[in-house]
Amino acid sequence: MHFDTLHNQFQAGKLGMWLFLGQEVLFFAALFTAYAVYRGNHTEMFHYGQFFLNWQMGAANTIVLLFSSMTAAWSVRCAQLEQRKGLLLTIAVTWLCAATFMIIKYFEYTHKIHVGSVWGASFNIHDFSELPEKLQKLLTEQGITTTEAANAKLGKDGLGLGTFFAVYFCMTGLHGIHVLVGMGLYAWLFVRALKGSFNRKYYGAVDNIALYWHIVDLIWIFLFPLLYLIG
Amino acid sequence: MTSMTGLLGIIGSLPLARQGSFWFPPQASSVAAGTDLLYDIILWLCVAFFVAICGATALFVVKYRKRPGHKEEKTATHNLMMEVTWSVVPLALLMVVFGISMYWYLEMINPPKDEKVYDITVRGQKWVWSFKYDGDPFDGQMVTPTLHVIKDQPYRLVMDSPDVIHSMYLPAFRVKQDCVPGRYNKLWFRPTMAGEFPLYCTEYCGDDHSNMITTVIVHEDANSWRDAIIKEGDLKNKPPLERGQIIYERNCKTCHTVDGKKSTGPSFKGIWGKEEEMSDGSKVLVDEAYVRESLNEPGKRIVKGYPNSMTPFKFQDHEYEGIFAYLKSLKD
Amino acid sequence: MSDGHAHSHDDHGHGEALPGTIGHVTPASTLIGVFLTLVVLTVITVAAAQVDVGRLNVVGALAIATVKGSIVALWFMHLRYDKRFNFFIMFGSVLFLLWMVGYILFDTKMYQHDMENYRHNKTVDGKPKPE
Amino acid sequence: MAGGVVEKPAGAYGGSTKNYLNETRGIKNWLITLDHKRIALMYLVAVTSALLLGGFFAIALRTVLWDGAVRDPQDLFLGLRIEQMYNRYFTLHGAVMVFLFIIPGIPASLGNFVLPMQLGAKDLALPRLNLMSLYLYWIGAIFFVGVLALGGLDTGWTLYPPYSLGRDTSIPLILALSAVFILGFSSILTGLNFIVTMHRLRPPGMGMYDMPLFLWALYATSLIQVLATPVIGLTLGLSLIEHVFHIGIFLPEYGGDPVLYQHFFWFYSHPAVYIMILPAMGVQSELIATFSRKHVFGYKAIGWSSIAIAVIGFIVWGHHMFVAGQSPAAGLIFSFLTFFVAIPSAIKVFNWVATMYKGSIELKTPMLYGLAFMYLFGIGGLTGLFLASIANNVHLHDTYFVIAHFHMVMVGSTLNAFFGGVHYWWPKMTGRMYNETLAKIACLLVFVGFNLAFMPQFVAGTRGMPRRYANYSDEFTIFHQWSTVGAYILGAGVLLQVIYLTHSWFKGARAPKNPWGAASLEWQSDSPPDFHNFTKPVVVMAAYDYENWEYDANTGGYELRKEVVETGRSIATVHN
Repeated sequence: MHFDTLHNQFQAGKLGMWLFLGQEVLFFAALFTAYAVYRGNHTEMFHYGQFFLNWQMGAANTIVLLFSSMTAAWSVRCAQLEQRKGLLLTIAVTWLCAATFMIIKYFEYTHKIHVGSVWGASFNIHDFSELPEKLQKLLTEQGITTTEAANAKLGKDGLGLGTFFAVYFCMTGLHGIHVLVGMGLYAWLFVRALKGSFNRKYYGAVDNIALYWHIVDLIWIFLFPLLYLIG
Repeated sequence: MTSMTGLLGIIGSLPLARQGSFWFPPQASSVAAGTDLLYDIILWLCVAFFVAICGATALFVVKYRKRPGHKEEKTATHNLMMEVTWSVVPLALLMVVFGISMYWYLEMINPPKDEKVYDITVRGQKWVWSFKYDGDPFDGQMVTPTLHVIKDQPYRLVMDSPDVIHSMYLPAFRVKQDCVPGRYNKLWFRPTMAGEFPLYCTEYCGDDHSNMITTVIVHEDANSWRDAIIKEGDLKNKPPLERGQIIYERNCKTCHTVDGKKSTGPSFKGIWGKEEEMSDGSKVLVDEAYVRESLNEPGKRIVKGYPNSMTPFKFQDHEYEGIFAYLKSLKD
Repeated sequence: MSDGHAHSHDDHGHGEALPGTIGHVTPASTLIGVFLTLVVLTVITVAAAQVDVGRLNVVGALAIATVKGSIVALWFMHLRYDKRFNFFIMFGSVLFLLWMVGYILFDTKMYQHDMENYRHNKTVDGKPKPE
Repeated sequence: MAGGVVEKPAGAYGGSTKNYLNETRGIKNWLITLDHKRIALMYLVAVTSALLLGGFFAIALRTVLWDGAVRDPQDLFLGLRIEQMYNRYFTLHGAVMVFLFIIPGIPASLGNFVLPMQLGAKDLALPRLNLMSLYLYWIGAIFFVGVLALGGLDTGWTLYPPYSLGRDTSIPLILALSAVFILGFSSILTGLNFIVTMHRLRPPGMGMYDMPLFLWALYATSLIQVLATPVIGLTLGLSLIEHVFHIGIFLPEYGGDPVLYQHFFWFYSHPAVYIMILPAMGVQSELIATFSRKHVFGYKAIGWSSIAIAVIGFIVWGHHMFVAGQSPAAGLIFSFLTFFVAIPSAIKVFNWVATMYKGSIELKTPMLYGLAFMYLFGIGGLTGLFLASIANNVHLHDTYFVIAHFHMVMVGSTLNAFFGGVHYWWPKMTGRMYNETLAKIACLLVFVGFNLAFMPQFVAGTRGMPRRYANYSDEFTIFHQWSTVGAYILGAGVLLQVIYLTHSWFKGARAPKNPWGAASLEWQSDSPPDFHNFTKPVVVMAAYDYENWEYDANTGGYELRKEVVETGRSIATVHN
């Protein structure tokens, strides 16, 4: 290695990771802007869109990610203190949390696709009775009771929920891809920890992957209220 | 605004435009003189800085060139006063430039409030322009392929596009605005010179982008303006066949031939009443229904072997009638 | 950007670290404490969203999310103990993000009526179309 | 790429026979190398190929534009109408030049080679990442070749929807979008690597203010690369999804807003303009100082103005959209902010001129490019003022004035600096000297051709010649014909360079260690450098301490003064 000290090498890797995280923030910037633009100009779209989202699932996922963030931070601590079992355990728990997150996400996605509440041109409610109950009530109050009428009201002739779901799927989808990448990284980390590659002077990979994992969590901390809560 | 004419002697070989100065096309709108003056101010500012920079460089290259007996001298490596000066002075100059620019830009975007501004609806589509004049002084709508305006009257153009982004550019008026699909864009001007000036599309819009050119005609008075528009725009009082032919010449000719040759789209020769094979393999009879559909939603069913690049058209009933009559006449 | 060429091990803290450890070791109690704080804040966000206070809902939700995000960044991501430059990178990129979001939102709001009128088949001045 | 390096006679010029070029042999060793110098050389070959490909398209375009005749739709060339051909060529010209040549051009080839050596380091901080960047670049390049092979793309390099996304030629489009996405990551990783290296691998005794200004410029460039590039990555990712699934973010028929795309696109692509010019300004600082044998004037002003340009670059993107349907208020604010870019740029130019004052100016080829830069960047930069002032921009937008302006900056300045840099570091990279006479002729051809090609376009543009036109009215013929002649001369100059540089690589005279008397650390290595860069301990000194070096008639180059070698310390008194 061409660094004079391990400390310097560690700091170099860390700086690289931080720059990468800065890059991540701007990678999501366009989507946050798209969200702001469509929400800022079409509040009603988001108001109606929210009926389709299940905030309990979102909240559950938030807790799961927060917990995994803690275990990720803990894995760094374990590496620093050379607690091998603890390291393996925290990495495994982090991975499992990520998997849980994806499973919950899977249920959310399949339900939306089943109902037909998807992106842009494909937005097409299949059946009025499958709409969320609150929304059914609201629409009935306005005299809308059939599938066709609901499509016209919610679809691109009316509120443009297709655009809401485009934003929803793009934001959560890109975030989901990051979670999957994180799972890959933690699987790799587990194997390396199993081989005993890390010690108190050499644990850059544990630290940097944890940093990556925290930013995934951090983005979700914003996505959750923006998409699920404020309508 | 002809400040550069002095240089003309040097570049005498350039054939100057029929009108206008060395740099500019004719100044045919109320903002042209002002923005050209701004251009000249910036130009001379640039010339001054450019001559100073290049002059100093050239002087130093000659004076301090490496030669026997000459050695570099140590001089100061920085000088705060100097650096502040050559940052602040240009900045101040630029703020003046911005001020003038802002003044003329506000002129350009705010139509006069104290007089009647005539609205013209502009539609840019692949690859034709159409200009719609509503009501007064016409009997119903008039649509023309060239833009007609009257000298010294303010106009507001309301623009849209049914397909992709186009941009309307009137060099003689120094104005330009994109036609963006899915929204309105606005542009106003007051022509100050009678005559004919080119009107270009300046946003790339496909194969025939460079052929999407028309003319703006500035009339001296309202009568000649009205007559010209009626002459071009009043199709209702023409026989259907002639109506159809005019519509063909204006809108379809770029992509569809009438002599049987293949172009961007299929030729119209003998197409009426024919069974055409579509890109999805189905067969369709070319009749009133299909022609109407092809005009309104061109991408829906495409004749096999041709690209999906046609723009949607919306016509009035008498215009459809004309189109059908014309296509029928091409049957043999 | 002038952090220079640091050789000093100035950035490891608490006594439980093994000799020669690189970096700051976060105590277990801090990790658990931070996690619980975040959970509490999540509960508050959800609870606050149930009350409709119009625009304030957005502001409140974003404010809490910012607090949560900062907590994650400062403790879980060690920014509190880290090189200041790493903090600047994060801060700078968030600043650019805010500028981008803010400015584009401002602009689209200014021209939105031209899209709305067109979409709802009105004239450019928002009146119903003749014909 | 490795082939044909002739063994150096032992002992000549004080170097050992082993160097980075012949340390190991065979294609495989080059493909898996982590050595920044080899990666830089591979980049150099790749970006030069991209330059020639983009240049080929340029020549083809200029040939079509010799006259403005409207072609008969029946006239086909390779199965396409001339207009269709033209539209594909200008798209590929733009895309190849921007994404494959100018953006990676100076940083990835020259920067990669020089940066670690100017810090006296063995390599970049993250060598594996560096190799990965190169591979990403290659993948992106192959995708572009795929676009070409599949019949090209006619959307313009800006890929504005809805035109770009509504095509039935979707495979080239998908390839192009993916290519830019991948090239973006190549660019991000390079930038990231550079910043880390400059922070962590500076030798003891070298502060930020002792670094050569080329590194400051690369630092500013890297900041933009890291922070702006992801935005275009995601924008094009969204375009891809929009094209395939019609999600309704950009396409108006599904409720989207095409102007939003332009905002996203220019949020990256305006800073990207500074990715293109900043490294060129860095090279310029080195050339002017070295060949004037003067400490650069206003070191801190030049260094910080690079950072200022990078930061201001992020807040002015809207000036590409003055007539696009952006609101007038936004237009005015962006116009106002745009003027501020002029100040740091002007500061640099004034400082370069001041650097030459009372120097000893030697007109070697790199310096000629440096002087050409001063002139072309002068024009390119100053004509930016016309475009920054919004009232004029409305008239000049999307005309040949814009074409001429950005070619003056991107090609005139950046390409010139690239040529200057290649000539300057050529002896170090290859260990050979090029033919000075031919080099000067080529420089003259490039300069004359360039001016002839683009000066008339300013007039044509102001007179109202729109861009991206395959034909035009007669009043513009004369401007286009001058332009076309100029383009041919420029092309001849570039070809001449390729020929004599290739020749010199194999047959050129041996280069001394430091042929120019430059003071930055890379000149303390052998020419070409050892695999580990330096065979002797580096004497750390500030970048412009020229008095540490003296001319040695035996080698034909400069050598470190005896007392500097003995004490291992710079004798210069001036510090930044």
